[in-house]
Amino acid sequence: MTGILDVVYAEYNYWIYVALMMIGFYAMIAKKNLIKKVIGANIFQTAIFLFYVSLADITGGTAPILPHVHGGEHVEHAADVIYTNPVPHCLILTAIVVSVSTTAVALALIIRIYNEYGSLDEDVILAARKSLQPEFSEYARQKSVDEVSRQ
Amino acid sequence: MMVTEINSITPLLAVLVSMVASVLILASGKYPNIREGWTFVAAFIKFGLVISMLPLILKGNVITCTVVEMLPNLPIAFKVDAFGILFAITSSFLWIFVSSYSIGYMRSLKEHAQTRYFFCFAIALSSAVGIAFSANLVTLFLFYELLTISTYPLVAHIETPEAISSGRKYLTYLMIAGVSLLFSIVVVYHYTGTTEFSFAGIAGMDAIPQTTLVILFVTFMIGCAKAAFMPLHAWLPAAMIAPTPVSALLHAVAVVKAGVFTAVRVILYVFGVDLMRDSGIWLYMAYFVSITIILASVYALMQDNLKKRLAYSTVSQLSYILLGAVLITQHGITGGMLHIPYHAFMKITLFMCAGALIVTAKKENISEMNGIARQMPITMLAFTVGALGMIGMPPAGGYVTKWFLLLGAAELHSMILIAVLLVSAVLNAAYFFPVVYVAFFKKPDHELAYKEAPLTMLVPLVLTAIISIVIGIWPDAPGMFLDIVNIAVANVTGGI
Amino acid sequence: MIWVLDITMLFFLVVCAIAAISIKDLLSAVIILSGYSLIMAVVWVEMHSVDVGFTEAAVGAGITTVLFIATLARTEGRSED
Amino acid sequence: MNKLALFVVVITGLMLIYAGQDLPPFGDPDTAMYQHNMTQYFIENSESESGVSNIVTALLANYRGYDTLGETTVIFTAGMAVMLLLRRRER
Amino acid sequence: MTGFDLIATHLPVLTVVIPLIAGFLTPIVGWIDRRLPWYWVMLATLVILLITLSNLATVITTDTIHYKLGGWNPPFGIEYVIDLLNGFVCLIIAFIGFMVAIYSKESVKKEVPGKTTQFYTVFLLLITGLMGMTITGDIFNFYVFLEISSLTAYALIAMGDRGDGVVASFNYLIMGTVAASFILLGIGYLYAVTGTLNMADMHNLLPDIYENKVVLAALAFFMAGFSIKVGLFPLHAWLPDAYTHAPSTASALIAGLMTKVGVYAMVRFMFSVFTPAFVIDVNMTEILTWAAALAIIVGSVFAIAQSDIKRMLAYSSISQIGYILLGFGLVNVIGITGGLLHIMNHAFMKCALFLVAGAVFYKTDIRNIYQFQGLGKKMPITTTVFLIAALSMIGVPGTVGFTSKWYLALGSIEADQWIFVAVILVSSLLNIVYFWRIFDNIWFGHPHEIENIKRDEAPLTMLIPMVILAILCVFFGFFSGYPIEQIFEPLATTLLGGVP
Amino acid sequence: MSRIQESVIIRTVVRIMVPFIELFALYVIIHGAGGPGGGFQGGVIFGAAIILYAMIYGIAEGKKRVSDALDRILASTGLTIYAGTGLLCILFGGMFLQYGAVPLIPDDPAKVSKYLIDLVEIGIGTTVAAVMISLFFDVSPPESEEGELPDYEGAD
Repeated sequence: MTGILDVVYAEYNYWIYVALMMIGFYAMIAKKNLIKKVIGANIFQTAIFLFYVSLADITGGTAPILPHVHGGEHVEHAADVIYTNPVPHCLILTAIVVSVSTTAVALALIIRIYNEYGSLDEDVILAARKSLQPEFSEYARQKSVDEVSRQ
Repeated sequence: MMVTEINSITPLLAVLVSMVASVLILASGKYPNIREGWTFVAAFIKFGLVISMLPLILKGNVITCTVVEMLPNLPIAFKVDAFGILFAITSSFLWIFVSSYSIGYMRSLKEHAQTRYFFCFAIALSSAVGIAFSANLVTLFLFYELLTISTYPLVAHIETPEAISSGRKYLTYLMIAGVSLLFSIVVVYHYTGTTEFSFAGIAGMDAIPQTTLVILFVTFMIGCAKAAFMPLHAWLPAAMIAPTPVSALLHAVAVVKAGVFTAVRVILYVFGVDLMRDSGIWLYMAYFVSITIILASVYALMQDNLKKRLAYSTVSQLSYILLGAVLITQHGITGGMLHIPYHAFMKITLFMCAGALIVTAKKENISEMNGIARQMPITMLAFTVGALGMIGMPPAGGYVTKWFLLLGAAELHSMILIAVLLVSAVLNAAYFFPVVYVAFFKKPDHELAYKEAPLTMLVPLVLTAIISIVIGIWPDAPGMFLDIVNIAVANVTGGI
Repeated sequence: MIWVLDITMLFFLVVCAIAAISIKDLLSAVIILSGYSLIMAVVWVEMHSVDVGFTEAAVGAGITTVLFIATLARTEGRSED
Repeated sequence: MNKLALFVVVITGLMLIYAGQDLPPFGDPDTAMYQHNMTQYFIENSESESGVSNIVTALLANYRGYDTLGETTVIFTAGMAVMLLLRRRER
Repeated sequence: MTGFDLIATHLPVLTVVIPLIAGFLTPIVGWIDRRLPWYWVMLATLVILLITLSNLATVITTDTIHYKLGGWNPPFGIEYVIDLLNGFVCLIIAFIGFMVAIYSKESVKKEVPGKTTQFYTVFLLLITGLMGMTITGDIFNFYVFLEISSLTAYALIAMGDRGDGVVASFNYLIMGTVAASFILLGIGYLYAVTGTLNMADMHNLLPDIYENKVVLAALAFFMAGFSIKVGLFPLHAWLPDAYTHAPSTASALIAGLMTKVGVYAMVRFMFSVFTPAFVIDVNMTEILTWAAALAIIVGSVFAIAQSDIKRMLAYSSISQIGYILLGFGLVNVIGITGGLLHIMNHAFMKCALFLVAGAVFYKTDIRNIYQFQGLGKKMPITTTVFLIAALSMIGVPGTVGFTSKWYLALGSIEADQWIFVAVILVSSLLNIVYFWRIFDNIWFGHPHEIENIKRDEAPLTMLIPMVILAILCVFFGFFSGYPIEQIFEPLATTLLGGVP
Repeated sequence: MSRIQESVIIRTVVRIMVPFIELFALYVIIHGAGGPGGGFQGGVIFGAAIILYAMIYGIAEGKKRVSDALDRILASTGLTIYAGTGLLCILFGGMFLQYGAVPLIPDDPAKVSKYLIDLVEIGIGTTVAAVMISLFFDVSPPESEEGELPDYEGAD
C-alpha cells in the first residue's frame, strides 16, 4: 500500500515547496508594501527549510533521537530502527535563526523608514525621496552651482 | 658592428634627476628664487649625465639598466643607444635654455601657479628622457602616459574655460592614443612574449598574420598621435593656448618629438627594417605622411596667429621625420633621425621669438607685426635664421636633413616623394617669408621704440639660433648629431 | 491514513501563503503568517524533525509574530497591495 | 514592474522544476545523501563520542559546533543591528 | 608544546575567533569608557593582520593549511582550509580592515554620533563574517558567515544618510535575502545529491554526477546568488544607493571588501566545488564574461552621469567588479591572474577613493563633485591621494590599475576574445572622462577664488591610511613581479587544475 | 492602557505564569542533550516569558526586570561562554571546540563532551534570550506611547 502513496506524497511535497518559494519570491519583488516584502521573505525562506526537511525524511524512519534518554545506561539500539537524516535538521536549525535575525533587522529598518517618510509604500517613499532631494539633471545641477559660485 | 652592453645606473639617474627636482620645486614653492634654482641645477645635472654617456655610445656601445621587474618578464628597463641619446641630448640640452626663458616669460607676465608650472615641466622633461632611454615598449608607455598627464596642467595653465576645453581636447586625443598604444603593446607581447626593442625588430613579429600586422601597425600609429600627423593633429594647434615656453619646449620638442620618436622606434626597432620592407607597409605609410606634409603646410599658410602657424608648421615637419623612417633606406633614415634635433633647434628658436613678441610687443597675429623688426631686431633676426632652416636654405641646418631625405627618395626612384619634398619646401617658404617680410620691410602702423625682451629670454633664443647655424655649416663635426645618427642607422640597417 | 492529513496541511500551507501576501490588512496577514508557521512546524514534526518543528513553533509562530505586531503598532496597518 | 517580477519568478520556478526531475526521491533511504558515510557515522557514533542521545544536538553543538557559534553570532549581530537602528543616541 | 607553538597551530581559527570575541566584547569595553572601542578595534584588526600575514607566509613556504574544528575529521566536522587563494583574500580583508579602522576615529564620531560602541561592534562582526566566509572549507559554514557579514552590512549602511541610508539598507536587505536564499537552496541541492558539505569532498564526488540536472541547477542558483552579492550588472540595483548613503567608513569597508569576498566565493564555488571543466562545459564562464563586459561598460557610463562622488564611485565599482569577473570568466591562466590581481588592486584603489570622499565630506560636507573647486589648495594631501588612486583606476602605467589591465587584456587575446580587449580599453577612456572632470574641478576651477583658500587638511588618523593606500597603489604598480610569481600565477594554475 | 493590559485576570495569570515559563525554558535548554530542545529554543522561550511580562505590564516594568545594561552584558556573556569553551579546548591541547580534550573527567571524553555541550547550550540560551528581549524592547513602541501596543483593534 505504501509504495504508490509514498510517491504521491513525495512528489506532492516537492510541488508544494516550489509553489511556496514562488509565492514568497513574488511577494518579495513585486509587492510595494515593505511589510509584505518581509512576509514574502519569510515564506520564501521557510519553503527552502521545508525542502531541507523533506530531504531528511525517511519513510518509516524515526526522529533522530536515540532511545535511552533518561537512564544514562548505554543500551544497544535495535539495528532495524531507521533514523531520519539528522544533518539537514541541524542545518535548518541554524538557518531558522538566521531567518529570524534578518526579519528583525528588516522590521527595525521598516520602523525607521516609517519614521522618516510616514509610509510603508515603496512608491510613496520613492516620491518622498525625490521631493526631498530633487534630482537635477547634470546640466542644471552644474549650472546652479556655477551661479552660486559666481555670486 | 659589435655592440657591447654596459650596465650602468646613469640612465636611471638622468631620468630621476628632474623627478627629484620636481619634488624640491614643490617643496620650495614659497621661495621663487630657490625654486627656479632647482630647475637650473637639475637641468645642468641632467644634461651632464646625458652627455657623459655620449662617448661610450659613440664607441658603439649600448648602456643598459634594469630598474625593476614590474611584472614577470616585463621589466622597467633603460637601454641607451645612439637613437635614444640623440633625442635625450636634444631635449635635455634645450631644457637649459627653456628654463631660463620660462623664468623671464612667467615673471614678466606675472603668471599664477608658477610652482605647478615648474613642477609639471620638470616631470615632463623626466618623461621625455625616459622615453628616449626606454629599453622596451612598456617602459616607453609608462613615460608616454606620464608625459601626457604632466603636460595637461601646462596646457590648461591659464584655467580659462577656453584653456580647459583645449586641455580636454589635448587629453582626449592623447589618451585615446595611449589606449591604442597599450593595445598594440599587448598584442606584440601576446605574439612575441617580449616587448624589448631590438635593432632588427622584435623576433617573432613576422609570425603575425598579415591582416593582424597591418591592424597592429595602424593602432601603433594611432598610438603615436603625439606625432601629430593628420588626421590626429588637431590637439597640437589647440595646445597652443599654453604659455609659450610650453609650446616651445613641449610642442616643438618634447611631446611631439616623443611621438615621432615612438613612431620611429616602433617602425625600426619593433617591426624592423626587413619586416617593413617585406610587408609593404612602408609605401602606404610614406604616401600617408606625405599628405600630412603638404596639407599641414597649406593649413599653416592660412593661419594669422603666429603660434598657430608655427604649430601647423610643426605638424608638417614632424611628418618629414616619419617619412624618412619609412623610406627604410640608409639616407632616408639618416635624414629622418637627423631632423629630430635639427627641427628642434630651429623650431624652438621660432617659438621663443614668438613668445618674446607676446611678452614685449603683446602681439600674436602676423597681421599686426608690421615693421616689428625695428622694435626687436635681434629677435627677428633669430626668427629669420629659424625660418631659413625650416625652408631648407643654408646656412641654417634644415638643408642638411632635406638633402638626406631627397637622397633617400631618389634612391627609391619615387618621383612622387621627391615632388612632395620639393613642393613642401616651396610651401614652407610661402608661409615663413611673409612673416620675415612683414617684420622687416613693412612700415609700422605707428612709431616703435627699440625694446627687446628681458635678457633671460633673449639670450636663449639667440643661442639656439646660433646653434642652428652651427649645425648647418658644420654638420659632420665629430661627436655631433650626424655622428650619432650614423651609428643609429648602422645599427638598424645592419651596418651597411 | 496519516498522509491525507499531511496533504491537507501542505495544501493549507499554500493557501496561507497566498492569503498572507494578498490580504490588505497587515495585522491579518501577520496572523496568517503565524498560522502558516505553525502548520509548517506541525508538518516538520510529522516528518520526524522534532527539533526543527519545535524551533519553528517558538520562532516563526512566536517571536517573529510578536516582532511583526510590534512593528505594526509603530507603523500602519493597511497595505495598498 | 509586476510583469517583470512575474517573469523572474517564473524563470526561478522553471529552474526549480528542472532541478526537481533529478532530485533523489523523498523518503527513500537509498540515496547518496543518506548512504554517504557522514550520515551513518553520525547515527552510529554521536552517542559514544558526544555523550548525548539527541543526534541533532550532537551535530549542532559538537560536530558542527562552530556553525552554532556562528549562528549565535548572527543572533547577537541582529540584536546589535536593531539596537544601532532604533536606540536613541547616548547623549 | 610551548605557548608559541600552541598559538601557531591555532592561527587559522584565531583569524576568525579574534575579531569575533573582540566584537562581542566591544559593548563591555565601550561601557568602561566610550573612547576605548576605537583602540580596541585597532588592536583586534592589527592582530588579525599579523595572523593573516603569518598564515599566508606558511601557505607559501610549506603547504595548504588544514584546521579541523572540534578535532573532527572532514567531512564529519567543519574544516578550515587556507590555500593561496583565501590566504591572500584574508590578508586583503585584514589589511583593509585595519586601514579603515585607523581612519574611522574622527569620521565615525562625526557621522554616527553617540553610537560609536555599537558601530564598532558591528564593524568587527563584519570583519568576522568576511573572514569566516573566506577561510572556511565547508559550504554551510560559509552560509552562516555570509549571513553575519550581510546583517552587519545592512546595519552599517542604515547608519548613513538620514532616510536614504535606511531605504538603501532595506533594499539591500531584500536583495541580499534573495541571494542568500538562493545560495542556501544551492547548498541544499548539492547536499541532496552528494550527501556531504565539505568543499573538497564535494569536489571529488561531483564529477561522477555532472549529468544530474540538480547539479546544474545548483550552479545556476549559486551564480545568481553571488551575482546579486557582488552587484554584477543586471543585478546591481541595490549597490549604488547602498554605497552612496552609508557612512564613509562603512562605504570604504563595504566597497573595498564585501564585493571582493563575494567574488572570492564565486570563484571558490566555480573552481573548487565544481570543476572548471564543468563550468566551462555548461557555458557558465561565457555568460559570466559577457555579463562582466556589459557591467564594465554600463557601470562606467552610469558613473559619468553622476554628480555625487560616492555614487560615482559606486557605479565605478560595478564596472570594476566586471573587470575581476571578466578575468575569471576567461578561464585561462593569464586572465585569472589578472582577475586575482584586480581583487587586490581594486581593494586598494576603491578603498582609498572612498576614504578620500569621506575625508572631504568630513571637512566640507560636500559630496557634489561640481562643488570641489579649490579643494586642491585646501586639502593637498587628500587630493593627491585621490589623484593617485584615480589614475590607478584609469590604468596609468606605474600604478596597480595598469598591471591588472595588462593581464586582463592579454588574457582576452589569449582566449581569442578581441571584443573584451576593446571593452577594457574603452572603459579606460570612460574612466578618464569621469575622473578627469573631478581633477579639473579640484585644481583648475575658478582660479581667483582658489588663491584665497587656506589649507585645511583632514586629521592625521584619516590621512595616514589614505596615504598608505596611495603608496601601495604605486608600489605594487612597480613591484608586482614578486606577488605574481609567488601567489597569483601558481594560484591561477591550481585553480584551473589541468584545464587547457 | 488597553483593555487587555487592564484585565486583572490576565495580569495575575501572567504574573504566575512567567516564572513557570522561565523554568520550562531552563528545562528545554538542559533537555536538549537527550530530546528535542536546546539552547536556542530554550532561550527563545525564556525571552518570550519576559516579553509576555513586558507586554502586559509595560515596557518600563519589563526593563526593571531586565535592564538595558544587563541585557547587553548577558548577550555578550552567552557568546563569551561559548567561545571561551572553544578557547579552553585549545588551552588543553585540542582543537577549537574539541570538547574531548578538556581533562575534566579522565578517560571519558564523551562525558566531558556532554557537560561542555550543556555549558555551551546555556551560553546559547543566555545570548538568545537576551537578544530576543532586547529586540522586543527596541522594536516595540517607545515608552512615551506605552500601552498602545496590544491596542490594535482600531486599525481595522
